[in-house]
Amino acid sequence: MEYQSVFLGLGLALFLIGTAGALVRRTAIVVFLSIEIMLGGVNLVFLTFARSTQSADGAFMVMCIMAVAAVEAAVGLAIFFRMYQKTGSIDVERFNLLKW
Amino acid sequence: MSLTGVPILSILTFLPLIGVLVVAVMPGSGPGAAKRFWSIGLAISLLEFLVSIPVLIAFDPSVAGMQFVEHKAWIESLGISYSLGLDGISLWLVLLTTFFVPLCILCSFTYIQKKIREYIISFLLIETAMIGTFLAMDLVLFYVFWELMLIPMFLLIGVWGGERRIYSAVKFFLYTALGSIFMLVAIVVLYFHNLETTGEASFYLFNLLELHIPVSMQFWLCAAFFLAFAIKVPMFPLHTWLPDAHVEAPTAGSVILASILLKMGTYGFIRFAMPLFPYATHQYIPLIAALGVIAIVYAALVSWVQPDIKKLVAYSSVSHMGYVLVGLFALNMQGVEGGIYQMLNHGLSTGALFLLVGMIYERRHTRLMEEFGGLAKLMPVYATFLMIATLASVAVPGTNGFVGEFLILLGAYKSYPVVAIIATSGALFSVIYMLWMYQRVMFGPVDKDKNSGLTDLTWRETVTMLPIAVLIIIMGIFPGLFLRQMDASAEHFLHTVKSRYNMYVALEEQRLPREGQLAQWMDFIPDTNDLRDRVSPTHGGQ
Amino acid sequence: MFDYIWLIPVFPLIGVLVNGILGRRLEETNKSSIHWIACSAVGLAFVLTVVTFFQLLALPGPERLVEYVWFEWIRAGDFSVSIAYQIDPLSMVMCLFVTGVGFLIHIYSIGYMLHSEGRYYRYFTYLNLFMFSMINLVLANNFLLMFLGWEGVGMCSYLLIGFWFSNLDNAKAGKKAFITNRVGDFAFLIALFLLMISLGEHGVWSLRFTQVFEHAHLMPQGVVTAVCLLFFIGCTAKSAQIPLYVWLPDAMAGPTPVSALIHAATMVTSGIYFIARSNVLYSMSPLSLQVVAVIGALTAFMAATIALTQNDIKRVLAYSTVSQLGYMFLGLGVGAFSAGIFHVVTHSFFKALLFLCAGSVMHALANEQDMRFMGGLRKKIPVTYITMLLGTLAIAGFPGLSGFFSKDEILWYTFANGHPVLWLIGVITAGMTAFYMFRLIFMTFFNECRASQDVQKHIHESPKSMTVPMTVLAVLSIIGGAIGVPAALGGSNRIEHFLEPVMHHVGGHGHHSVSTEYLLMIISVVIVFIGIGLAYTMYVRKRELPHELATKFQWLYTAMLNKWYVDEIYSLLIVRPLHALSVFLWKGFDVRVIDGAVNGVAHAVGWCGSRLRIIQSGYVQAYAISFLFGAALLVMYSVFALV
Amino acid sequence: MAELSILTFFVVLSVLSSLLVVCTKNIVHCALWMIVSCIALAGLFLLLHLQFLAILQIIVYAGAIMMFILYAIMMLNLRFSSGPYLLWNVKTLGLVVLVVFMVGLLGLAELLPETSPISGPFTVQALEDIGEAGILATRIFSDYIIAFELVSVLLTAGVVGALALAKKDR
Repeated sequence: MEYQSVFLGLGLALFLIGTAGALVRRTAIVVFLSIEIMLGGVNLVFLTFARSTQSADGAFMVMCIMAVAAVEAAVGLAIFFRMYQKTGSIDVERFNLLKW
Repeated sequence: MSLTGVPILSILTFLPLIGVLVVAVMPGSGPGAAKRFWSIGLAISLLEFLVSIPVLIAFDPSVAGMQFVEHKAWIESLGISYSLGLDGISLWLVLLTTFFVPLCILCSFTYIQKKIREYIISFLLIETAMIGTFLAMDLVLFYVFWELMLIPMFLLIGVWGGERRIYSAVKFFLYTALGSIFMLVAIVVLYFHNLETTGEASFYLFNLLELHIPVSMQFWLCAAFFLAFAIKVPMFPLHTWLPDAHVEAPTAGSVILASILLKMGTYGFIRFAMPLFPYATHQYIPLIAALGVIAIVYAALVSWVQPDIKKLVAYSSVSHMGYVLVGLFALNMQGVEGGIYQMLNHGLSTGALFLLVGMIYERRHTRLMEEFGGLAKLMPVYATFLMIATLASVAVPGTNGFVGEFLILLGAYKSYPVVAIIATSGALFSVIYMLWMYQRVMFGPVDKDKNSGLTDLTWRETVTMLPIAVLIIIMGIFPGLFLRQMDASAEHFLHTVKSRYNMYVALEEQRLPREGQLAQWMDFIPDTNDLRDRVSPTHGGQ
Repeated sequence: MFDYIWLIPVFPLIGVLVNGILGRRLEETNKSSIHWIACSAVGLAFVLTVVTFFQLLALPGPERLVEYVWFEWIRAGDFSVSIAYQIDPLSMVMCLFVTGVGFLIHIYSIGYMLHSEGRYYRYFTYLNLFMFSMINLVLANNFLLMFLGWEGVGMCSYLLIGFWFSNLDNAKAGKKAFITNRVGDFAFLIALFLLMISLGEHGVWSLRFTQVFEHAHLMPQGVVTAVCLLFFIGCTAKSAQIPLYVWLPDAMAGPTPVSALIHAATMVTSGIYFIARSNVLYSMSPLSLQVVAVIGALTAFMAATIALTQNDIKRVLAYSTVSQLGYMFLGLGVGAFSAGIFHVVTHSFFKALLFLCAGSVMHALANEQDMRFMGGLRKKIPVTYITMLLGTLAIAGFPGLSGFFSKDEILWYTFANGHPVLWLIGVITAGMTAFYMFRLIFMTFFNECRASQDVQKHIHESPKSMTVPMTVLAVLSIIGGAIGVPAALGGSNRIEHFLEPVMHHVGGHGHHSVSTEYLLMIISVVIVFIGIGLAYTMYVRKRELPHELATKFQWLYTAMLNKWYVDEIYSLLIVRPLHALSVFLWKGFDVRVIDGAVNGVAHAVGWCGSRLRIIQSGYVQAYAISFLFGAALLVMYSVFALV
Repeated sequence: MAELSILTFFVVLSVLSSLLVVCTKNIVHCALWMIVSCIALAGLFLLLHLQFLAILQIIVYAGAIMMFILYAIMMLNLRFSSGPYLLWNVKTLGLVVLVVFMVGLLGLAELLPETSPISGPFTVQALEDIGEAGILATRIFSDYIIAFELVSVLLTAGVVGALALAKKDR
């Protein structure tokens, strides 16, 4: 398939950008958005391969990922909500209850 | 009396477990609840004891092998079987267990005030585990019971213990678990070796006994087993969990620990380690005998200077168990029978001592000798029982202790005279510390005000002590009643070890024709020669 | 014919059981039944022994050996030992006087202990238990059963010394006795095992006396010597010889009848009995006999020196016991086994008598034991005085009394078998014995009474139950020598002939003429009289003399008074270092090294954890980074794996 | 040529908007840029001839999820993300590791052997004839039925969970 490497490279770039955001940003919602970007990159790679290998699996996987992303958004936002209620902030660096 | 068709050993093992269920679902509140728990617990343990009596009657002393055998597949795909068996060696240990548990429950009536239901459950659970350990003939089953035993004991120390109970309980647990882990690894290695050579998956002891284990492998496997058992015995220098555990454990816990649990170590040596690895056992004899004899003298000396009675008794346990090791590893009839006999003696005399210490602890809430003095005047019955236990502990002829120690020393003299001479001095040191203790506690004027109000034993306590005292004397004068039951099995044990050892010696001589001698210690550190073992004959038996 | 002999030990055992179990109740309801039970138990044993004795006498000499196997005791593998008894002249002689004297002392105890503090039933239980053990000791047909008795008497001695345990000193004395005995038993056990193993090599797996002695010649000389010497160490503990005699003087803390029975008449002589019993072994090893003789003579001498200065009436007697036991060992050591046994018998009569009299004196003086607070009792307690004087004469070797014959026999054999130096020591000791014994008599019964007024008012003669046994023993002390009058004095030395089948003879005394024997006898008698005279001078006529001597030889006197500081030396050399070692082993090694290592492992793990837990910062992103790090590692790994 | 320019446009848009999502301080702007990024991605899906999924991308992502997030931002009244980073040095390390990871992935991609195309239902012919929605539909209700049902269960669970979490305490 033509331009396959462009698509793959873009997927990788999106994944990288998303990861960097998820690692760096402190606001939970932005971290969440960054993760969505990562998922987007992955989706793109899946679809590219689905096309090039003529397999429907990739497409189905993307659908699943979308569904999971939706669930994630719902649950995640609910969690942020609770966090905000409890602490007045959704700064991920404030939440270190897992610390020894 | 015939017990054919009755799975008596399973009944014996799991009857307390049924008791656990009964106790667990009993209503636990209301005014008479504590009393109800105690009586049910006592009833179950007594029932267990009654069940064990037919075993003794039906036991055929002329049979060397296992009796009442139950052998069923358990986890077939892995070759794990549910196999129980009883022979002359385990017979008395099982009876000792069923004999002591009711006494332990009886002696706790007033001592234990909290969580009575859980206490009884722990006790019945540990009884199942102990009996199971003595009866299991499958390595995995044995291991399961062996580990199962740890948990209730851990709870007994950790929940109902003294001030430093957590430290002691954890120490006990970690020490023992450390050894067991090595044993588990060794069991698995043994299993795979068996699988490799015979193509059969089995953990059954008697299948594994047929196995030929290369000498270098044997060395390490034996070390792993020995470590597990040596910690349990406990053998010098792995004994330091014992004083702590004993001091902190509640009376009945100490009794169980000293009387039964320590025997598991020596029992493990007889049942598993020595027959499975005869060649390595022979290589280890100098080490074990030396450590055993060091334990005898060392622990005796240390217990002499203890201020705490319970600690003194605990260290004396170490000393006595040293005798057992010295006896077993003499590998002759006198040593082995003496060792087994000494296991029973130690159970009785040390158990009695712990019970007695617990009785004054209950009255005075201290165990320091300096807090006592002149108790013989206030508590004559107590003094009598303590004297009997003391005499048994110092092996005065006419008590059971003498028979055991004499046979052990006799066996030891036949095998390693120097060790035996040093071991004999244990008889001297034991007098020093035991009489020292007795004098400080029982004799002299009653000079502490707190002691002046002490009362003598109640009927319940007398009932607890009386059977032990009677047994001490009976075992001292009529040891034949007990020894005859184990003759055939002990002989069989010796025969197994010796014949298999000779087989290995023959193979080793083939293997090392140049030197024309047996492999030495250095030879056991695996190297490239290891490969030679792997091609050596893989048949078992002759 | 002898099928009933198991009853001899069983009678006292029944006494033990009845009194031990029911005694507490009996003491409240019917106190006198306790001593009836105890005394009749021993009395029956005595009667039975007499019957057995006469049955044995009826047998011709060579057949006087009967073994009776009661039941099997311990068996393991090819080793087996039974509870079995042996009737032969030696065991019969021992058993006769053990039960006889024991019976008398049981009766004496009634009067002595009835109103004493301490549990009455416990006393008689222990005493019966002692009789049981002692009978087992002398009647046993094998070493192990003998050892049961041997340890049993030691245990009873422990219990009885500490009978008045409210005083801690008594309890300590009992403990000391037991521990010292165990030191001996340690050697004894080693000897026993050595004997068994070395005989076992020749296929003789037995501890029966007859078997062992029959096959003793199979053992190499060195082993026999080792066995004998080790056994002898055991005997020195039991029979209070150098170096293990220290417990006996302290053992006087027990009730006086106990001192009489256990620490004078019976138990302490079991060492002599044992060597006499094993004379076959000892005869095979001249070296060990030599050691026995030398130790015996030294002990006799040293104990006598200590006895010279002691002020406690029972201690004087105790040291005199040690000294007399030394004589017996001397006798054994020079090969005169029957002479040793003869002295055991006569000694048991007069020494028991002396102790009983001492007890009677104490009874009269409200338990006063210090002779400096006695005196002038001659008139006040005449029976005690007369009997005690007779006993003293007997022990001093006054011609014609029992002690004279037995002691002289030993001294004669010592000289005759070629030990003139030992003989000399023996004779000097005899003189000292006469001196200190009469010192005792003079300090106690002569001069003015030095007791306090309160005590003086209550001085009274002892009850019948005490005086009768004393009288009987006094008579026996006088005529007891008759069983061993030597041929030189026109006797037939019956005991020696009676014991002949058991005894193995060493050396001979053929080359000495009868006149030498007379001469030696006269010498010793003269020395004895010198001793008595000296005592009379120093303690009746010129009573300032002892004090002058004491100041003049200050160091000697102090050393003797303090028993040559042996206890202190032992404490310094053995007890304290051992204690220090134990404390070190406990605190320094057990707690610090072993437990330190164990806890050290735990701490090391804990420390690692405390360092590693920094990684667990709790920040989600930090976890994400470490996750990424792991993923990166995996990827790198696969890259390099593919390259 | 037109295709290439469209492709370039979407690629640039996608990268740019993603970068802005990650970098912008204003959270509302972040969310808005995210919508742009989603739309750009949908455009790329279209270029792959996957219309159904492109639509789905816009509806689910740009429509549902992003609206949801915007509502959340509004409800929480968030504006700017908060001050300097606590973990900046750890995060720098994280970025370095990330780069290494990516380089490694690229290397891995280079090293992996060429996979020959598998012939499956997603042929160009089929896409033109039935359309990928049709293909997926038949697959979902045959091969992937269990997975599909599981996803629906997951969705339900997510809804219930979100409700439970967001509910006020008593």
